[in-house]
Amino acid sequence: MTPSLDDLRVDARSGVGPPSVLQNGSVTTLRQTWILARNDLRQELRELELLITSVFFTVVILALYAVSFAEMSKSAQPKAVPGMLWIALAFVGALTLTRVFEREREADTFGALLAAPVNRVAMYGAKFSVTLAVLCVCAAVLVPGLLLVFPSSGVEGWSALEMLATVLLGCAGFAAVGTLFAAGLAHGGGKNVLLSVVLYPLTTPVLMMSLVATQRVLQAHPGAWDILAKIAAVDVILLIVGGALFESVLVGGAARGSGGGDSSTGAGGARAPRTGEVGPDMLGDDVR
Amino acid sequence: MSASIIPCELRSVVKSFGRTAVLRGVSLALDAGQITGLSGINGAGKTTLFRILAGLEDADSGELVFGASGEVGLREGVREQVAFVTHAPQLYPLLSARENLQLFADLRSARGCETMPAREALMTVGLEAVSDQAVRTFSRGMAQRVVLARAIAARPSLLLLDEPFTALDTEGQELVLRVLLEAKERGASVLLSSHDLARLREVSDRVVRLHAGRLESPREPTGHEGAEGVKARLPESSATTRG
Amino acid sequence: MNPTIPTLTKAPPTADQGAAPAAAEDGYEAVTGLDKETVALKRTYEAEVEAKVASDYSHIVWAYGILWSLFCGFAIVLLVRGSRQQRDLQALRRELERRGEQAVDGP
Amino acid sequence: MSALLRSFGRPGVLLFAALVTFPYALQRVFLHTPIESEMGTAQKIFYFHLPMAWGLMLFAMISGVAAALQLLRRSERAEDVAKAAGEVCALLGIGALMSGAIWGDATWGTPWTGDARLVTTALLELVFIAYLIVAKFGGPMAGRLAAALAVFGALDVPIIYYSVKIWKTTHPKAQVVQSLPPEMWASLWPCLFAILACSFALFELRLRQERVERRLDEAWLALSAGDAAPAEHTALSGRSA
Repeated sequence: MTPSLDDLRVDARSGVGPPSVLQNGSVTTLRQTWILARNDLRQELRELELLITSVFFTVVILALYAVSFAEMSKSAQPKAVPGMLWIALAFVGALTLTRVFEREREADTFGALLAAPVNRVAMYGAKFSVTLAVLCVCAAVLVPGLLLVFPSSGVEGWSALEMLATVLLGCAGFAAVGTLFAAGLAHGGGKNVLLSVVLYPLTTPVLMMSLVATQRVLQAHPGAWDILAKIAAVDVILLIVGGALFESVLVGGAARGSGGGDSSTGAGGARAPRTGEVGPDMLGDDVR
Repeated sequence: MSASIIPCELRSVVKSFGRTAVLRGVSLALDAGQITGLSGINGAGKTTLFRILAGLEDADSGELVFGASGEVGLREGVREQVAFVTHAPQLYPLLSARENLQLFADLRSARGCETMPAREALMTVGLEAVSDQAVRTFSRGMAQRVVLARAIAARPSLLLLDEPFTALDTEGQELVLRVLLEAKERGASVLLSSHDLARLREVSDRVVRLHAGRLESPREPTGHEGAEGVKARLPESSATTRG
Repeated sequence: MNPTIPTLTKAPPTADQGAAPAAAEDGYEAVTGLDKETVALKRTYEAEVEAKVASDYSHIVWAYGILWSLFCGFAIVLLVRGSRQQRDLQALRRELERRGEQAVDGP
Repeated sequence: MSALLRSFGRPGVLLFAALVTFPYALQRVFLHTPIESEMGTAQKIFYFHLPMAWGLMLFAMISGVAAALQLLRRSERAEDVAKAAGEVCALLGIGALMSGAIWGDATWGTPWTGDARLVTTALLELVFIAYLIVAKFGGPMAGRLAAALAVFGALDVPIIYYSVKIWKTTHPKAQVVQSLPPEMWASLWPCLFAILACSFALFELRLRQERVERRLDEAWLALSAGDAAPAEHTALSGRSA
């Protein structure tokens, strides 16, 4: 009637076993992350839609700043400009995150990826990297633009390298939180408005730290690297938690570990079946 | 390389959204070399059942058991061997057909899974001529073929087809049937849903009906169930399309 | 830090500053008491303290009032939700009874 | 009395305890605690303000941990706990912020300063208001999204505090709360107890409702299952009789 399981194994899974290094989970995850990120970049290069909209939005904000704060005194600039930078990046970030996942939602390609043998952490990592890349491009427009419009915001001799690190680390923290929630909202058909509701309260701490770091960098303050290291630590925490929760938020209970089955935690596995008789008395003394 | 995930079994899977029950304890065993037809009216929960099987959604309770070893849940090792074709083509519109396929092939090869080359898979579905065109220029039917090619390329042990005939012309429908038979001969298990009960009976080894969240056997027994019948009638008979 | 209550800008003079020069010249002892300036200063003090205490009390009343009305508000929300659940439960009971009758009557 | 208490259950007992402690706490605060020299009588607000702020942190932690369990262990019990704690958290946060603003108005003449504690509390409160919003409007995955939000919210507590502190160093301002003399601490404890007892009572009531809601959903679901399979009608109604 049916072929034996051994036959099947050969038939269905023809080919030789993979090189042992590929079975290493983290290498696989990294490779898949790269493949997914490359896929996003390839699409982006076709139309540049994401980049054009995000950069244009950035320029608009910059122009608004220039118009609104043209009269700003020189002494106020060092305090105000870092704030402008991070507020702009927070807005552009929300826009970018929405768009990055909108693209997956349009043809439900997100579903195809979830059904494919792709590590969820790789999906998280890829979207995170793409968002971070777009944000960095926007920052590359914003930072010189702001310094041009508000020339007194920094002292002579601030370090561009430190600035780069600040922008990178700050945006990374923002994207680490944002990717998780944007993915959740995109996959669950949630309303995009909620992204801003979620994102800003949660990312304010990291943005505040980045703001302080930016101030210090622009003032050539010696404590800049100190705070940058702390932002990096926070980024790592946010990334780990974001990656760990990604599967649970998107598809439900995460299947941890390999092999065997802890039936209480498996995806598509089981919680205890709901038993309980139907009837008012089943509500017991919980009803007041 | 992991062991085959077939037979696959759903054990009293329950799924509800709020107070709307969708699946009320669905148990279904999918055996090797077997095509299972899934019928049911709109909203009967077919798509939810597919989504649970493909790991896109989790059940409220119940188990998914894969393979002889009885692995519970849809881990990546299991997903390697599952291919899911939905009625909406899940393709990146900006990318070409080949790139779409290549993406998934790359993702699989990162895990060390064998995948049919994109060109070959596209040839199977008759799209090699347009393989470098962006998918957004394709018609629904062509896109559906690309999705089929993606499913073929994975050489899945469990092939899930949710309304695969949608938007396909006669030739395309025959193509689906060829894919089904090929998978069956390979020893894979196929779960197939369609509104077209007659066709479902024609191609499937058995048909189950999802009604009000439960699986039932179809009301009237059909004359042409069983592997022999399917083989005899395909693919020529599939040319008679309905609707 | 910037209190709204008027503050004394100069230190209050001590009582003997005003009283001392008037003493003992014509055999009369000056009444030791408070000169007008001191009294006025004292009154200002008292008024200030009173204003501060009154303002503090009104703030306390507001704060405590808001705190406990928040708790009460939440309790009311809970009550409303509880009664909604009760209604839901009644509906469930009625539905079960209806079905029970149907089952007795036969489908 | 004890029968009455038992009929109310634990929340009833807690509420009763809070009700008894409150007058005691009040008389301690107003009659047996010296008036703070710098801030005057208005400092009495502090005795209920601080417990609320602490309660906010406590329930944020409870909600965050429960939400993590909800996500990782797929526990429905944890989900209920996270939800109830999230609501109480938002409530306590509003209380702490409003009483803080009133206190600030009385002592500093301004309801809001950029003080680290204030900003921390305000941010945490925003997180949990966002939690309630997502739980309500989040669509089919609302529960899981909100849970992730709570996890990040709880995780953010130290980060928020730290970030606000370093942010503050660029705008330095005087310390607000000095170390308290022991008699003030002594008056603080009954207040803390009253507030926490009340919060836990409300939390538990909310938790029960959450569970009842779940059971009601299940009962309706089972009932609608009865529609599908006529054979089960009698069984269902038989049980209810």
